[in-house]
Amino acid sequence: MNNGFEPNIIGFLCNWCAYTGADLAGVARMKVPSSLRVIRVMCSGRIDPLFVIKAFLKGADGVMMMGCHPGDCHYQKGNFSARRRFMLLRTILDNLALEPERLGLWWVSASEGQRYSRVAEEFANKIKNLGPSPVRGEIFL
Amino acid sequence: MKGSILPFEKDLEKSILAFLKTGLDKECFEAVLIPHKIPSDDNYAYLLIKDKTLLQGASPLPPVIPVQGAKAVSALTRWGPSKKKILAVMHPCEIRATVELSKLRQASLDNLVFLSFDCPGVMPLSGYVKNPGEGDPAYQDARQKWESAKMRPVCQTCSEFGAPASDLHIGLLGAEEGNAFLFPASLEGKRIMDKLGLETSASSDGWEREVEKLKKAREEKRRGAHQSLQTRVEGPDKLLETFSSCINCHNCMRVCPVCYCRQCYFDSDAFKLPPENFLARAQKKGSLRLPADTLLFHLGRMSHMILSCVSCGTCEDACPMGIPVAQVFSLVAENAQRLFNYVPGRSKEEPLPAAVYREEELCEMEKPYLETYARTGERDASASENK
Amino acid sequence: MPQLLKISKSVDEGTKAFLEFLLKEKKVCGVITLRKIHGDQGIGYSLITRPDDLEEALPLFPLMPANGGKILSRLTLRGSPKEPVAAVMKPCEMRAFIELIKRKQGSLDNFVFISQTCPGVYPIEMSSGGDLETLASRYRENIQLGENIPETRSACRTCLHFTPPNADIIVSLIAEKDLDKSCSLFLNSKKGEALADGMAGERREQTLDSPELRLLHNKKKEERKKLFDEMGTEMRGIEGLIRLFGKCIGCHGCSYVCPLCYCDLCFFDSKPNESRPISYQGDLERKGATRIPSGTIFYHLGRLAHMSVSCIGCGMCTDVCPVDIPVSTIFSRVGESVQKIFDYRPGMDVEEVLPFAVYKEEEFQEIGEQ
Amino acid sequence: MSRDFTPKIIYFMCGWCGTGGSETASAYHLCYPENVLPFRVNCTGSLSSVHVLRAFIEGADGVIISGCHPGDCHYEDGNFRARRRVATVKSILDSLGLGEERIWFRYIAHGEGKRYVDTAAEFNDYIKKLGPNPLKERNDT
Repeated sequence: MNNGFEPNIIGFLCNWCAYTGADLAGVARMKVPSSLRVIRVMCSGRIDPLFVIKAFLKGADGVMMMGCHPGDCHYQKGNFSARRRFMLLRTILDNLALEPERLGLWWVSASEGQRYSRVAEEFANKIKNLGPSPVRGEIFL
Repeated sequence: MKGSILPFEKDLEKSILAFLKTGLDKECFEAVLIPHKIPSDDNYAYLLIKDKTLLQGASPLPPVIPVQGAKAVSALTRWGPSKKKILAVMHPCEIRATVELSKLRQASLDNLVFLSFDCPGVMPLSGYVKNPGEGDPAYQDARQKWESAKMRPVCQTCSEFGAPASDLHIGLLGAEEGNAFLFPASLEGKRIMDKLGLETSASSDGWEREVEKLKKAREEKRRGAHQSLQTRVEGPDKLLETFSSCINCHNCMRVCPVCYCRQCYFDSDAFKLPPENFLARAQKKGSLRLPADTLLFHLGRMSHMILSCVSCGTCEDACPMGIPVAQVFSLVAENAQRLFNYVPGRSKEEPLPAAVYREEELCEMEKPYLETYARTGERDASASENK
Repeated sequence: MPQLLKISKSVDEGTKAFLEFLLKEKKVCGVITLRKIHGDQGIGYSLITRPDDLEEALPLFPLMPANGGKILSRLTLRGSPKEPVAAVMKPCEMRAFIELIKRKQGSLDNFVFISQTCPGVYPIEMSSGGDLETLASRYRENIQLGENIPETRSACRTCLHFTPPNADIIVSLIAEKDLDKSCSLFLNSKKGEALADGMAGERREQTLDSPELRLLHNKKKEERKKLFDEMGTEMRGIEGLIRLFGKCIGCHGCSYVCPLCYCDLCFFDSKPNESRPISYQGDLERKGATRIPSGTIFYHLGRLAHMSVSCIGCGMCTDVCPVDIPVSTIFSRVGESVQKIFDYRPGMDVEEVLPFAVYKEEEFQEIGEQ
Repeated sequence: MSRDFTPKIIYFMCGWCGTGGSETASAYHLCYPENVLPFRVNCTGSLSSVHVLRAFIEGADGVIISGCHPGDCHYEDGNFRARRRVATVKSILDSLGLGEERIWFRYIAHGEGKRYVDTAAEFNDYIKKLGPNPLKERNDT
C-alpha cells in the first residue's frame, strides 16, 4: 500500500495540553508514528499561518495543529483564534487545490495521551495513503 | 592575454553546459548558479544546481534578466559566505553589481567563482514575457549582429559588455565560426582551467581587437543617446514631465541590485507626516501631488546609489509606467562617477567613493571667499531691504 | 430616500463646479481628486486647496494611478485634519480606506466622501503614451449604454460593489443618458446634504437603485463567475501555482500598491524571512537544485494568508505587475471564499470587526473534534 | 529679476564650527539677512543628501552647507566626506539641469564670524540675482 513511503509530518503542539498529552502518550508507551516531528508552541494561537505554509513548501507531507479543547485555553481564547486561522488556511489550500486534507486541527487535552496517539496514527496513515506531497521535489519555489 | 578555444559541440549554450558539467564532475566547483527557464516557459529564474541532470535545461545566455544576478548572490550569501564552492554564470553587469554589493557588505565573494561572457544585451522583460516566441529569435539575431534595437535601451549603449571582475570569461567577439574563446581572468580561473586540462595558449588578440572596436562604437552611441536624452529631461519642466506618470510603486527601487536596504528611507517614518504638513504644502502652492515627494524619491535614491549604479536597466524593466528610469540614471551616473574616476564593479579592491576621500581633491567645491559684506553695529543693508 | 441634486452641466463640469463651490464657500479646506499632472502627461491624485487649481482636475477620470485608500491613509496616519477635506474616491478606494481604518492606519474624522456609481477604470499602462481625451470620451459613450466596459481592468469588469455604500455624495454615472448635459448628485447622508446646501440646482427625492444598475450587476456577476472558473482551472495544485507565479521577479510591487498591505516593513522583506546559507544547502542536498532567491510561492501564499480576508478587489496589483501575473484575479477569487466562511464583507462598515480580531465560540464546532 | 523677491535660504552648518561662527558673529553684532535660515547639524558629514534635496525641492531657493576647514573636523574626516557627498548631489542636479549653482559649500571656522555673515549675505545676493528656484512653485513634484 505504501511502498515504503515514510511521510514527513510536522506537528505544532500547544505547550499546555497537546504537548503534555504527547508526553503522557510517551510515558505510557503508547504507539506514536515516527514520521511525526513535533514543534512545541506556547499556544495553538501562536501558530502563524506562515508556519504552516512554510512547512508545506519545505516539503512536509502533512501538518498537524493541536490545541486545547474549546474553553480550556490557558490564554482563554488562543484556540478560538487558531480555529479561525485553520479555517483560513484550509480555504486557501482548498481554493488553490493544494490538497487541504494534508492539514488538520485537533483538540487534545493534557490527559488525552490515548487520543493523541490515535489521531497521530490515523493522520499518518492517511498521509501514507495520500503519498508524498507534490511540493517535495519542486525546485521553482 | 592567453586563453583556450572552446569548440562548440552543437551550439554555444550546449558547450558552456558541457564545460560546467565537466567542472562539476572534476569537482572544480560544487554547485552552479545559472538562469533556467521556468515551467511556464515565458521567463527565467536563477537556480542553484548541484545535480548534473538538472543542468541540462539551464540557459547560460538568457534573453532577459528577470532578477538581477547580484540580488540572487546577495540572497545566497548575505548571511555569510557559501560553504560550497559555487560557480555563477552571469552577465557582466550582474557581476559588477555583485562586486558593488560585496563592498556594501551585502554579499560575500568567498567561495564564489564567476563565469562571464561577452554580453549582447538583453531584452526588456515585460515585452519578452508577453511573447517569448517572438523574443527568442530576436535575441539570437542580436547575438549574431551585436546590434539590435530590440535590446534594452541601456544595453544598446553599454560599453562594459566585456570581461568584468570575473574569474573565467568566454569571448564571443572575433571568435571563429563554431567556437568561442575561453580565458582565465583570475588565478582561480586559471586553476580551474588547469584542473580541467584546458590549455591556455591561444592568443586573445583577435578578441581584444574586436572588443576595443565595439567598445568605441558603443561609447560613441552612448554619447549620442545621452545628448538626446539630456534635451528631453534637462530642467525642472522636462524632468517633471518625464516623471509625471510615476505612480510611486517603488518597483525601480525594489529590483535595483544596489538598493539593498530592507526598508527604504523613503518608506520610513520620515515620510509619514501629519495632515497639517500636507495641507500647508498644498496651500503654499495651490495644490499638492499625492502621493507626495515623487521627485524627492527619485533624486534621493539617485543620491544614495548613483555612484554604484551599473546601468543594468532592471529598474526600467520593472516600471509599470514605462518611464525611462534606467536611461536617466545612466546619464546621471556617468557624470557622477567620472567625478571620482570610479567605475562600479571594475575591481573588487577599489573602495566605494563615499567610503573614502582624499584631502587634496575637489577643491573647486568650496565657493571662493572673496567679498566682504559684514558691518558692525547696524542692520545689514540687504536685510533691511527685505523688510 | 436620498435627495438628488441635478446640476445642468456636463457630469465632469458639474462635479468640478460642485468641488469649486465647496472650496469657495470654505465648506472644505481641501479637495483630494485626480488631476492632470504636468499637462496631459500623467494622471495622479492631488490635494487641491486653491479653487483655480481645480481647472486641471479630472474627478471622474477612469484611471486609478494609486488606490486612493492608501493615499488617504498616508494623509491621516498621524492624525486627522483640523478642517474638513473632501475626497473624490471610487467605491473600492473607499472600501480600502475603511479596511485601513479598522487596522488603525487612518481616520475618517473630518472627511467627506464624494464617490460615484463606478463603471470601472482602465489599466494604468493605458495612460502612458495613450491619448487621455479619447480614452475618456470612449468611456463616456460606453457608460451611457449601461454595459460592462471592454478594456477596463478585469477586476472592474467583475466588481460587484460598484455602488458606494457609505459615501456622503454619489455622482451617478452608470446608465445616465445625458451625461453631457446634466450631472446628478445623490446626497447620501446628512453630511452630504449639509455640504450641498446652497449649491444651485434642481432637487428631488429619488433612490439610487435602478433596473439598469441591477442589470449591470447581473452582467458583472456572470463575467465574474466565468473569470473565476477559468482561473480555477489554472490554479490547480503546486504545479498550477508555479505556472502562475513562477515568473514573478520578486519586486513586491503588488504588496507595495496594495491598499491593505500597510506594514512599514513587509515580513517578506524582513530579516527573519531571509534564508540562511544552511537553508539553501539543505534544499540543494534534498532536491539537487533550488531557486535563488527562493520564496516566490511562499511570498504569494503568505500574502494571501495575510490579506485575502480583506481583499477588496481593486486590481492595483495586476496593474503594476511587470510580468503580467493576474494577481488580482487570484486574490479576489481566494478572498471571496475566505470572506464567505467568516461572513465578512470588507470595507462595508467601519464598525464591522476584522475576522481575525474576534471569534465566536459556537462557530466551526466540528473542527478539531474528530 | 524683481527687486521684491526675497529668497528663502537654508544654511546647514556644522555644530562645531559653523554654529560657532554664527555665535562669534552675534558677539560682534554682525548682521546677516533674516531670510537665511540656519540649521545646525552635528557635523556636515552627518548631513544626508536627502535633506539637502528635500530643502531644495520643498521651497528653498538656495542651500549653503558650511563645515570646518579641511583638517579641522571634530570627527577627523566628516567634512571630507561631506564634500564628496555635496559633489555627488551637485553632479546629479547638474546632469538634470536643476541648478546645482544654488548649492554652495564653504568652510567656516569657529572664530570666523565675519566670514559666516559674508557668506550669508553674498549667497543671498547671488540667489536674488538668479531668481526664485523654479522647483519650489511646482505642484507636480
